[in-house]
Amino acid sequence: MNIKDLDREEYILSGNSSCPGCPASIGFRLIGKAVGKNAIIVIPASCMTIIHGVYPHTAITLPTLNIAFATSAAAASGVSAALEIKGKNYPVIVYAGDGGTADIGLQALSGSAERNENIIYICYDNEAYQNTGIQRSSTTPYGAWTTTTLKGKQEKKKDVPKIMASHNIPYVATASIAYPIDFIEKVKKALKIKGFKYIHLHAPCPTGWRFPSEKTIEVGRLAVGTGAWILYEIENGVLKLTGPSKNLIEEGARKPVQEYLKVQGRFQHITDEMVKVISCEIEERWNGIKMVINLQKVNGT
Amino acid sequence: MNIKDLDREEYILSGNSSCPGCPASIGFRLIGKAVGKNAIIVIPASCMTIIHGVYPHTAITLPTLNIAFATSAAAASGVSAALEIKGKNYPVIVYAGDGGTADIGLQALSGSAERNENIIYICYDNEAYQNTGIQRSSTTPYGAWTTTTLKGKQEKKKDVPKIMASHNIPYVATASIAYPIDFIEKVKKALKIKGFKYIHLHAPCPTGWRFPSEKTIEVGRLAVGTGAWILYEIENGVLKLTGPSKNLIEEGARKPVQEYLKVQGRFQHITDEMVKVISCEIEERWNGIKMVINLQKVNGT
Amino acid sequence: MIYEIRFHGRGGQGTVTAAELLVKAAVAEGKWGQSFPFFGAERRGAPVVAFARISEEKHFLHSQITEPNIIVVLDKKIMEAVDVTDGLKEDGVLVINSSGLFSKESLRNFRICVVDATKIAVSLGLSVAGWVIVNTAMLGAIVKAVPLVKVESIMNAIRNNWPERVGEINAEAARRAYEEATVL
Amino acid sequence: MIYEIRFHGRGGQGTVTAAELLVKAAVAEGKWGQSFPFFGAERRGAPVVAFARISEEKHFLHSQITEPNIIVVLDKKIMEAVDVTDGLKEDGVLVINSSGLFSKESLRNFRICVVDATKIAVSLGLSVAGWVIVNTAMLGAIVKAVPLVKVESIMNAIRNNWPERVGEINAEAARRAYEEATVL
Amino acid sequence: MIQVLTGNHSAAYAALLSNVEVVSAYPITPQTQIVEKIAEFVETGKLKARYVRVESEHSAMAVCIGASSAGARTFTATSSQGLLYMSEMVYWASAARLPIVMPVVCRTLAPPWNIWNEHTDMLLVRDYGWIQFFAESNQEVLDTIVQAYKIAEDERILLPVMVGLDAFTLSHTSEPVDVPEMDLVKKFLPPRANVPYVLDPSNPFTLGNLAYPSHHMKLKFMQHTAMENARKVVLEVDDEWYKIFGRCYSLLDNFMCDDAKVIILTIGSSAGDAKEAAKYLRKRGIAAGVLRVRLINPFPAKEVSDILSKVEAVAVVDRNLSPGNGGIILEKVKSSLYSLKNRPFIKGYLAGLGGKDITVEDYIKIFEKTLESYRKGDSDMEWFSINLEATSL
Amino acid sequence: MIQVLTGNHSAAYAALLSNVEVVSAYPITPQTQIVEKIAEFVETGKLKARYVRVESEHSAMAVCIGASSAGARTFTATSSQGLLYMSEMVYWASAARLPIVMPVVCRTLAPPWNIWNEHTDMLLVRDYGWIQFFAESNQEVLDTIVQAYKIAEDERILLPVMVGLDAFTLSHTSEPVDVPEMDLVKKFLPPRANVPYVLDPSNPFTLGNLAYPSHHMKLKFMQHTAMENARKVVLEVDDEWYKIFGRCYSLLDNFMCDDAKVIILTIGSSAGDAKEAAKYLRKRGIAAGVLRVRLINPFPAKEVSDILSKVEAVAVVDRNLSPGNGGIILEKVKSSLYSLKNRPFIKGYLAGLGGKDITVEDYIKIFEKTLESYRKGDSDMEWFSINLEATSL
Amino acid sequence: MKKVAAISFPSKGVAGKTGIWRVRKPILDRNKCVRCLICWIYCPEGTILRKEDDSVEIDYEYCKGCGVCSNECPTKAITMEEE
Amino acid sequence: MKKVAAISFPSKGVAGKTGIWRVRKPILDRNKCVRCLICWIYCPEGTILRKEDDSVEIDYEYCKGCGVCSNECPTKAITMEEE
Ligand SMILES: Cc1ncc(C[n+]2csc(CCOP(=O)(O)OP(=O)(O)O)c2C)c(N)n1
Ligand SMILES: Cc1ncc(C[n+]2csc(CCOP(=O)(O)OP(=O)(O)O)c2C)c(N)n1
Ligand code: SF4
Ligand code: SF4
Ligand code: SF4
Ligand code: SF4
Repeated sequence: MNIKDLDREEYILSGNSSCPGCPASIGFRLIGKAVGKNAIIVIPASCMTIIHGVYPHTAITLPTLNIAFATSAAAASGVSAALEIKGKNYPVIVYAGDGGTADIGLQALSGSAERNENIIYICYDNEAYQNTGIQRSSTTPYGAWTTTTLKGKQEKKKDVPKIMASHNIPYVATASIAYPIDFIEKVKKALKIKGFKYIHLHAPCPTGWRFPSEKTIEVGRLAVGTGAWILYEIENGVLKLTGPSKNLIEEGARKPVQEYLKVQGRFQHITDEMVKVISCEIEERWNGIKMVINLQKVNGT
Repeated sequence: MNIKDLDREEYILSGNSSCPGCPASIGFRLIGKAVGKNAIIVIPASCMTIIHGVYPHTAITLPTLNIAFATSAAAASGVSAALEIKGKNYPVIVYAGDGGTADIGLQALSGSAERNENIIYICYDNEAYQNTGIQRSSTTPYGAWTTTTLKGKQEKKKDVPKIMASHNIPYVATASIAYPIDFIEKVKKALKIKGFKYIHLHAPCPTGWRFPSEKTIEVGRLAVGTGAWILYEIENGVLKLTGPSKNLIEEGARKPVQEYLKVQGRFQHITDEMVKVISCEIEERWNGIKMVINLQKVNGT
Repeated sequence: MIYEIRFHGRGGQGTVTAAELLVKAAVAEGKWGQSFPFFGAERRGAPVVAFARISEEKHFLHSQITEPNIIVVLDKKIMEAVDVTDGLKEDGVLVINSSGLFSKESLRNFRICVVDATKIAVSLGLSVAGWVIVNTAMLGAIVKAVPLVKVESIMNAIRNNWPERVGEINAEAARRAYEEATVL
Repeated sequence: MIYEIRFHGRGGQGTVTAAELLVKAAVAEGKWGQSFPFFGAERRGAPVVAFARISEEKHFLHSQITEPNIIVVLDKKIMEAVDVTDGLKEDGVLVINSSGLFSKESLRNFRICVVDATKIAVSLGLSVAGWVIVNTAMLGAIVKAVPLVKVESIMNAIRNNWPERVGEINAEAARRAYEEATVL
Repeated sequence: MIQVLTGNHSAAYAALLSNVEVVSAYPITPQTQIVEKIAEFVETGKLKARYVRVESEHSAMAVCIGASSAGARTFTATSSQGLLYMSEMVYWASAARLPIVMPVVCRTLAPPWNIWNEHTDMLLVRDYGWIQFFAESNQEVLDTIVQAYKIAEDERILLPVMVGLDAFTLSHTSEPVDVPEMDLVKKFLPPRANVPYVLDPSNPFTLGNLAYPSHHMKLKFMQHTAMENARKVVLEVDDEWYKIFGRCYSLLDNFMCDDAKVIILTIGSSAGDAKEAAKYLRKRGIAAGVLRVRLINPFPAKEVSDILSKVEAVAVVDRNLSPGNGGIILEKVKSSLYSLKNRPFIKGYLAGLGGKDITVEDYIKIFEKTLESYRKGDSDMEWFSINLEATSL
Repeated sequence: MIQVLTGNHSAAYAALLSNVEVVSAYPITPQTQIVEKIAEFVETGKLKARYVRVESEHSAMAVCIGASSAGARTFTATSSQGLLYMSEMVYWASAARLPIVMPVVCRTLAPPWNIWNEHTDMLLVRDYGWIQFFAESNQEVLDTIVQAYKIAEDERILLPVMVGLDAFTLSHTSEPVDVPEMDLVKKFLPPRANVPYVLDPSNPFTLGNLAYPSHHMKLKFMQHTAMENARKVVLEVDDEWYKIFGRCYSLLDNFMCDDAKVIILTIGSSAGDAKEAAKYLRKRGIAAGVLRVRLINPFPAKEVSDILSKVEAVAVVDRNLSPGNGGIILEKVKSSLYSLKNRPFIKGYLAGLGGKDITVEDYIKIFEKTLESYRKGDSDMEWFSINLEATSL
Repeated sequence: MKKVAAISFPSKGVAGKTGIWRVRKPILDRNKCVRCLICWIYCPEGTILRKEDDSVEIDYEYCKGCGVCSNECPTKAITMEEE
Repeated sequence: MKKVAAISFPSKGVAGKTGIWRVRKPILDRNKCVRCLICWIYCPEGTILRKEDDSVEIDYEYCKGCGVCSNECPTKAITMEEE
């Protein structure tokens, strides 16, 4: 797929309330380009709630249900159930933040996944509760400043895609707003699979991560390039690296994580020791991936 | 460890309200023998709520907090936080059913795990909501009859230990009431580790699974012997098979799953096809385990 | 008049079903009826209580039954643990599953109807997982002791509740108990 | 008398802080004060509004401010999008950050105080990430236009809000603006 | 056809008769049999519906909201803890104006755990914008649930409806219920029209995004007005039901109130026992009556006021508690009658909490006590049938 | 020391001054600054507490319940959706008799989303057995939270306490607050005693297992009695506070009511604007007064009744809605006054929903309208300051 | 400690003398018993009483007759008999 | 469809003319532009207008001036200038 092939239509209109350089907007634009107009969107409380504007107007051109913070996967299950019983065949797509996914929405998410509801759940991960002003979420990475972790978060980032993969759903993928084609291809693949699809979209947020608004994509690219964020998909249990991550299995291929950290104000205060912890964490995560990939090779999948 | 070494004291007194042959009681008795009297217990809505009796009496001799269905891990976090701030050093132990763990309690559980709260969470898995009369839970296995899945559950059993392992907590283990020493050793190990410990205890329930009350242990043994339930522990990320499961890596070593299924009324209706699905599921789960173990060997852990 | 009945059985014996079948029989005869369990955790083997109210006319009652007219004991063993006559009206009737003519000092004041429901059930092969199922037989005995409804209505209610042979055998149990029950 | 002030700025300019500092200065002088933002999502660059009330005596008001006595415009660009004079009292004052003597047809009716806060801020090196920080300078201009509090109180409030050099420079910005502001 | 059904099965049959399309519920004693029965209907193909077996009540209501927003007729049921656990979504359903129907099997809230009857759970959500009925019998449970869909989906209403039934005394009590013919019900209740909106790409819009104060207040006004309409629409629907099925219920169940001197006002199945008490007192020459409130929300303030204005003494029996304040229905009744010229004497009783039984004898005592207090002018609320000293703790 | 603080920071300082030991909260606009500030206190070592950063409000309250059961002084804070999401545990905390304190920053409930001020959230949980205060100023927020611990932990009470403050109009409004000295506060509020119980292996017992009806009802009675005690204990504690800090609040804030002919009764910060309106009317010769209810639960029925019995007309201004019924405070006031011989004329107003501002001019109109309606005898509730036709939807 | 909430204290027989629940009764043959304590560790009720010398006895007052002990006894020392 | 709830319809400029938010303004140098559409795909606002011929234009009415387009343009065809 090539940029030029992409849909010219916009599904989130300009002049909306996102911050300049907002990754959530980018993510949503890309979803639109992958899905087109025949889909139903479900959005829990999050930056998206604000972004699409104030009643009686909306920036989103797809039918959209705003719903309570904890419930997006459940509400989407309901929409999907209704469509099924009515014989309608539109994809139902959740677009939720990391808080609404990994924290307060996790239970509904896990339940829907276990029931293998026919929905696509996309989490845009800006690594904190940005809408309420940058509080720690469980996907905030170790060491990051937020307004509730002034000295940096003490715990590691919750690995939601891994948790979702442990649910044995047909499709799990990670993506980054810095790699639009990779992301769009994943959404398009998800559209073709019946059952529960989970895509975790890395979404560097200038406001919350404290970097200049023009660097949104750059920071996203650095996350992938340093291996701090890994692009992969798991289709029916088989893991595949995608995009640039394919070539980063060996540590040497990856940029030093400092390059990623230093552009972000939220990591300004961190010590060398903390950087070491972060590097180790990255190393470990890659080891896990490597393990799985090698084994798959052995097993011929 | 040997049976004879075990604590003679009882921490759940006889004449309580459990069904004859109840695995939840067995599990709790064993915890008592592992922990002794210096611990605080947290129990959400479940069979245990009923088992320990009606106010103003209780069958449990340890200090115990009954708490709402969805909250055991959170309430235990609270108890643990209070103990810490007061400088007290007792283990806090959750004893929850599978519904209170894998379904309505999952979010609080996941949150506590991510914060790495210093508690031991033990889920006794009787594979349905038994207390309300045998409704499907997410850990009900594929094919099993419950009052809400009359033709057998269509989805697979949610793999909670795997999900918890994906949380990168210091200790995750599975256990079975049929293997008391194995279970007690795991609880004792958990007592020595700081942070979040999760133990998933397989608990065949005569009332819900429809087998005669004397077969509780036998059914538990069959689950392990057929490989339908696997005993292992994951300490700091390293997986180890334990007890009889150590010798069941190869399919040939395992009994045919039918032996496990046929003693249970809840599987009475299942077809050969469904048996095949179940066998495959078991096979797959073992393959996963095998993969990890082999890799650990390669990596020398 | 409203007849109030209390059933004593043990978890797994179909005590609640017995109460419900009695009501179904009554309703089929155009009467009014109501049955309900005492709800706690019903454990296999543990004492269980259920209730029924039968009357000619519809009434509005929904409160508990504390002073029944009839008490039915499906399992004599219960009487070791529970005072089954508690609250029984002075002119009340006790219907007891017992082999041999049952009489106990403390029950002197009440009319007693005895039936060997266990024997009947066993002879009809009515047992499940070690339990002899006596609930349907007891229904026959009840209507022998007090003609709340016709035994045929009981039998029909039973037949409507279980398919084919199971229904038939249970109906037969009720019939036999109706015949064999002895009112002391 | 209760002075009601509305601040117009853009997200990232410290508009809300300006309102709060004005109140702190007033309170330090033993006056009563109150400040609050209009709360929506505050986006970088987007128009932002904040309010302050200053009075000699304590009062009980908590309602919004719709007819302010003073309007402060931190960024002239806002005026392209927002009618900043909306609700301004007839004898009200407009304090505008502008280079050159600012006058616009529609503002004719009001007293206008102009200060080149941007120039002052720039000259003092008050800028963060592409933004010139004019909020403290504007405070000096306000008290020039209307002597709500002494400029020294403003300067102290600023110093208490930021440590050391940052506080000093900002206080200096207020002082200079106080001097340079022109009431038309 | 007359069947002997529990209250729970009556509710399940009502869902079947209403041809609900999406059901989502979570088990809780004593509601469980409702969902079990519906699971059976769905699995045996009797009911063409998706049954979504959620992991919690919060999700159950969220599924209903999602499904209802996409046009399906939806059903759920819960009780006590479950009702509070979903309460955020309970409020949501009404403000989103979705015609969801939910029986609530009223049970005492924990702690301590208690599974028996109390009305506090349902009354705690009385201000959430749901139309609330409370049934006296299993027949009424069934009839009311089917009526509820017709009411909820009425263009003048578009609000969710809750139907309360007592734990065990109805939910687990078997009694004769006339189950209507499906064909007749279909005539009474056609499939849900596309109201109030249906999420569909053919007409894209966004539901529920941020609204500024004036708009929000206007929406609240409309919701309030729709709720007020309920008092009328409920009667119309009840009338229609009566014409087809020969049974009707109105807003209030007026049992010998018209010439009564003393009235017990209460809700739920226990009102029947109060009626028996009234019959007994009438025989002894005391003009007793019972006013059972069936539509508990919106509270039929005027209708209650009209009836009570004619009596001397009223006993309000509350099976619920607002700690520190007293009975919730009592508060509603008193405030409803505030502007009456001639107000009756009102005395409140807290009774039956935690599932304590209230017997006919108890009601007789309440009638008598009320008359006596009326004579003495002692209107203090009383805790009834609880021996506060004897019950050791 | 006089500081200029927002309502949120006042709440955070109160937690600091109270030396809370376990804090657990989840962010929500407009409460967020409370928890952010407390996080800062904890991370900088100013406050020796464990701050448990939970994944939801339901868990926040569960953590508080666990910690409080194990003897710690606990604190949380929430708003709107968060309050409903935790509501099962809100009820639990009171029935478990735990002295937890929670400020609630009152915000309009969704849908549609709305972050502005409305009191419905807090009033929806009024019957959950919490003592509820509602503050008019940031000073009162701070003072009341510290007082709240003293009240909650009193042996005669042992109940949790909620302190309401208005979204934005207090939470985000900076105003002068006299922050008391820590040493003085320590004298006023000693560390929590081992009440009502402490989970500990030295004395093993089980909390909250199933209880039969009689026991349950007795427990409810005790909870009710403790709530009733609050009316007295609140005054005692307030007195003690006054002796040390020179400020006091009582149950009601009586603003020129004693000789008033017409009174506005309301709650929250907006009462101040009503006071300004009353001052204005007094100047024009109209004997206006404002009665602000500070202790909203248990409702001070008698105290309100005593004051209102002496006036001619009362306007109750509700910034909340029970759809189909009207204002919740109105209902409480009317029912409180039911047995008065001479009842004042009462008219209810629904105002300020969804965060709509209520101005001094509005209150002046309300006073005037009320007097006019009184003359006409028109007591129908009114929707105020909403142009129902003009606001298009 | 103020008793204001539901605080329960440990006690045997919270469900009564549960021996009455039995349909079948475990009978121990002391001669066959090898004191392995398997019945003791598995008994859900704690009604296999372990003596000082690791011999066992059955507490019939509370034994519910589930049969687990009998089923698990490796020497078949416990048999279930109809009550 | 009855409008009883908050139903909103798609519209541009829900937050007004967001062009006013800009501090810096992206200026496109047509000569350097190679029509790779990278700016178009990354622009968070959709304010890089893609023409039929895949040339681009900037919609200043709504462009918030974030600078992403400029930062990502491989040929440096877009530069940010102070407003
Ligand atoms: C039950 C509940 N609790 C809290 C909130 C407040 N809230 C709204 S959005 C939000 C943060 C969302 O964070 P995330 O999901 O990460 O999305 P983001 O804002 O970062 O886009 C919070 C805490 C709420 N709306 N509902
Ligand atoms: C919020 C809430 N929903 C539902 C219930 C009802 N409930 C109590 S126990 C239970 C089932 C428990 O199942 P599980 O956790 O598997 O434990 P088990 O009963 O099998 O031991 C349910 C549904 C409840 N107490 N609270
Ligand atoms: S805070 Fe971050 S994610 Fe939220 S609108 Fe702003 S840039 Fe986008
Ligand atoms: S249902 Fe199963 S787990 Fe529950 S008490 Fe009975 S045997 Fe034990
Ligand atoms: S029969 Fe069951 S309860 Fe009785 S002693 Fe044996 S194992 Fe224990
Ligand atoms: S500056 Fe930002 S908003 Fe403007 S066109 Fe470039 S990418 Fe789009």
